[in-house]
Amino acid sequence: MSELIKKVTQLLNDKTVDVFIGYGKGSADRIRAIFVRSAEQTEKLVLNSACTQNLAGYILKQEVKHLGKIGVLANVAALRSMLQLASEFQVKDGEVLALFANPDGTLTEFIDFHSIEVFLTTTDTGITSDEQERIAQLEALTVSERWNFWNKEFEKCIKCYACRAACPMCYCHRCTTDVNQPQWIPVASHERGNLDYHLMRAMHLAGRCVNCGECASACPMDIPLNLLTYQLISPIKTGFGATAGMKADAVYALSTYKPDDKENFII
Amino acid sequence: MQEFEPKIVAFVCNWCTYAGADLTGTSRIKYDANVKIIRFPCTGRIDFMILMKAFENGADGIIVSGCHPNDCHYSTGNFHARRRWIVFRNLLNFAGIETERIQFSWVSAAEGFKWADVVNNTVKKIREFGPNENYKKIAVSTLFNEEGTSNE
Amino acid sequence: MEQQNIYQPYLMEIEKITEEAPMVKTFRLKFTNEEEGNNFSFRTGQFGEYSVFGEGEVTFCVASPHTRKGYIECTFREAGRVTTELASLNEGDTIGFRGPYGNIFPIDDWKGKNLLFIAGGIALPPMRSVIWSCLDQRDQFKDISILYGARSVADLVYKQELEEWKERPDVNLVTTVDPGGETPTWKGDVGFVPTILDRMKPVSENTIAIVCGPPVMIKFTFPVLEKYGFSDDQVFTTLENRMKCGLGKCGRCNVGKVFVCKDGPVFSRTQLKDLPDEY
Amino acid sequence: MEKELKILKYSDLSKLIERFHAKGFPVLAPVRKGKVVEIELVESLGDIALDVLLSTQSAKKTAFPKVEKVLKYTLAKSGVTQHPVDPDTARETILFGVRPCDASGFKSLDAIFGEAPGDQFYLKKKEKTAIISFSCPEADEYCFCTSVGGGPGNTAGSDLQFTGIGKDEIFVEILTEKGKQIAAIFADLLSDSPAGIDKTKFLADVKVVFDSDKVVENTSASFNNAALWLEQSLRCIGCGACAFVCPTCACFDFQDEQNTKQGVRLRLWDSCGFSLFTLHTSGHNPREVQSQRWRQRIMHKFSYMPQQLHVVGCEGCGRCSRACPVDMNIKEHLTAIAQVG
Repeated sequence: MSELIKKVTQLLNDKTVDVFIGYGKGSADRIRAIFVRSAEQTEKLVLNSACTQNLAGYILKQEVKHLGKIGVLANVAALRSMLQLASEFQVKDGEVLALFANPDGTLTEFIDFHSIEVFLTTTDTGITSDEQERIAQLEALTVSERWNFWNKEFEKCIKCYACRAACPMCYCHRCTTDVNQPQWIPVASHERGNLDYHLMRAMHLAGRCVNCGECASACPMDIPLNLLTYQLISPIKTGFGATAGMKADAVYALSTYKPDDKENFII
Repeated sequence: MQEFEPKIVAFVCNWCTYAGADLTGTSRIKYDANVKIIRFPCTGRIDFMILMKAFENGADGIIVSGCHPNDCHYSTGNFHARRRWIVFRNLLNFAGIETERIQFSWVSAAEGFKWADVVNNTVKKIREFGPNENYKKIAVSTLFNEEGTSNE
Repeated sequence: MEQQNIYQPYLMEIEKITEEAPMVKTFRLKFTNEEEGNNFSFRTGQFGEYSVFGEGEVTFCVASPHTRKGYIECTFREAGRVTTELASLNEGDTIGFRGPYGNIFPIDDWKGKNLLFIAGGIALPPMRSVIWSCLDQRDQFKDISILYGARSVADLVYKQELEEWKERPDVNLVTTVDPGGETPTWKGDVGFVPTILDRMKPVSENTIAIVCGPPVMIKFTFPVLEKYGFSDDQVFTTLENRMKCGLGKCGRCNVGKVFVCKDGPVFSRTQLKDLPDEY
Repeated sequence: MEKELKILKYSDLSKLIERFHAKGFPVLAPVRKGKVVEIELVESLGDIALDVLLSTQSAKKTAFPKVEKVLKYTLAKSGVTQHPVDPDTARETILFGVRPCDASGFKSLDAIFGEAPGDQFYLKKKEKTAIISFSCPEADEYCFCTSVGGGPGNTAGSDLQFTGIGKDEIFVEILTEKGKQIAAIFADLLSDSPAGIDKTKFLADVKVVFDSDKVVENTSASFNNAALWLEQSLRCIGCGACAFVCPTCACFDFQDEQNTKQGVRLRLWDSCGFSLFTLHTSGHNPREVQSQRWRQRIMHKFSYMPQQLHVVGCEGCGRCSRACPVDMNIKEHLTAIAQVG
């Protein structure tokens, strides 16, 4: 903790970064993102097990960018978000400085994408066993049982778009949902609108999702949205050998192909 | 009760399957009339949202068909499409939508007989599956017919 | 009787379509239900919500003057979702119209004064309603001047009416196009509206200026008016914000404590200065 | 009307729901669904989550649903035909077990939709809803009703209010004519209240944290204080969660949906937090960045609504703060605004 404060103070003092995005104390027992812009503000930094939010989403926010060079306290998901964003030409190498807090309290500083790539090769980036189990449970159901499950979940959706706003990969200036010539996804949060929206979002995140879980934790109606995209991680990995957010120069799995891609359903 | 006649929409590539379907016709091969063909420049252009829309607008089944691998008019469109279909089928299945309702196939301009087979088999399969009830419940017409406004 | 469904439009038939400029059309609309048409009235400055069924609604001022009954006209540029669809319609097609909404130009207060209309581009339509209303009771006003500018000659709308106004001895019409937008046969001025206005040396005494146009034009026109002594009470404009309901409920056109749809769209510059810069 | 005070036994509460159903009144009440609490139709008292602090969404959806049909039409070669949509098809319904802030939240909506010309879709539904609110025995750190003129036992907007006193008894306040009619359904279960019951003893202690008048005054003066709004909204990600769970947010959108033969126009919830909310077709956006949109949300509730409609558009329920994915705590921000200048 003191390590972090010391480091961020130094980064701000020698102007390596102008703003450092870290965690601070929030309401009640919550943790929130804070934007540290001076050495005095570093006192507000907090680091504990509740610090799970993927802060990489903020590095693309217009008003944060205006503050100057960004440093960010990145967890594994945030590091992967950065690489994925890099592969989609949203961040340039060296543009954002990332600090990673090791379990032993030390800090690892990443100033370029290469070091993140190397670091991630020895890091567990998979989804949790709990999440795996939930997916397995759903997969064990019949198709119509799954339809009913999702129907019930989507019924709760109020289309507040918190999932989209919280997702570091949902950075489009105009989301497909908001494209209205023609209006492809119904804006209404009725069954059809919700089904369309969530399937569209899952499909657009297939091969890009870095399993940070922000969508599900942002959802005020507690819809397990992350399962939709998590479920696609494994077929994309086994089928095409691709995992999102591991290489800064990766080619998006769904914008490329291999002549011998395996399938068993095309006649 | 009237017997269920499946409505099938076929999204086909202009260069292979469309020509193939044409050949089926000019060869006077008979096939089920349940299918409505929509021509696309390439299977690579067939977005998954177009397929979702077909269901919403009352399709009981969908056929997506294009050039055999390596035969794409634009070299690689069908390869790209194939990848997306693999992922999309996974997603549909996980979301509880019967993937059997979408038949993907490669039909070349010379395969008039194959096109007739694809259509006939799909119609037969969908006939067994029955109407796409899940989607009928959420169609615009359902919204239109719903009684007034409630506060429940 | 209390209106049950305030969001239900009148059905209107497109009686006549006029091509004004590239992408700009004028529709003359008549009520499909004659009785509704007879009961309908509006005042200059008001607007309505025009619907294309299946696409949604779009807001325009009523471009015809309130002194002419039996029909309404709207002029629009093909730009967004609804206007694109609107532009594809033909004479005889049905659209919806909700209105009239909003406040009015205080024409009655202007009687006995000089009027100076300053419009740019597609902003002439909301102005046209006022101009005709005043011309239809010409004896009530003193000098009427119109300064109208567009990007190019082709972009000038209501070309026929411009001719008509030019011919009239009781109207002083100045038309201008942006530098580079002129054609070899162009007889009008060349230059931006504020520049031409400066050259016109408008007299502020007993004059009302009505300004409408794109935000940049307005931004540079106000100082010129100030220079010639126009006070804030002498300058009027009509605002446009994104709207959905037109009735001060949906929240979209909210600027400060006013709703453009309900408390506007016509504002004097005095009122405008009271509002935060969010339009 | 003069309010009437009665006592009801806890054990009789389930009979109330039974009697409402017997009279043909559907009952809407908070129901626990996993981590969220929704306001839904209930069968019996067992379904109702009376112990929860607040439902996840506010009760506004009972009169202002998230999707509502306002128009329907058929399309033919000969043209468009409109079919009337009757705004008045809702049944008389009882909204049971909501909190005082939910009940009083309707006064903002009443002001917005009731202003001429009245929106009958909302008004009719509201008119047909009788509200039985339960005062709050506890509160959490997000609650600030007392700072905006409400309170854990605020009776504004309720037709009946129940307050648990002791283990077995409920203190019943009959507040309106509508409340009296509802109370008549279970009049035999009510006994006269002994004089001198002080319900405040049984209510949560919600501290006043800021002066609402000061917020109203300061918001108007702080419009151009860009630094303030930016500082508060830096972590705002621009979703609509706050507006959609809010009991007083009423901004909406219209969308048409149609197939080849028929179509509907729907009225949907919208939020001033979305970047597209005010975007003009020309590409010009009066509120371009998130801090301006955050300012709009606060200003609308605390400056514009008091000026236009003479109500403060906030009930202090704190739902927006609880729902916010990035922990934008409105209570904290309003306190900061109250202290400006």
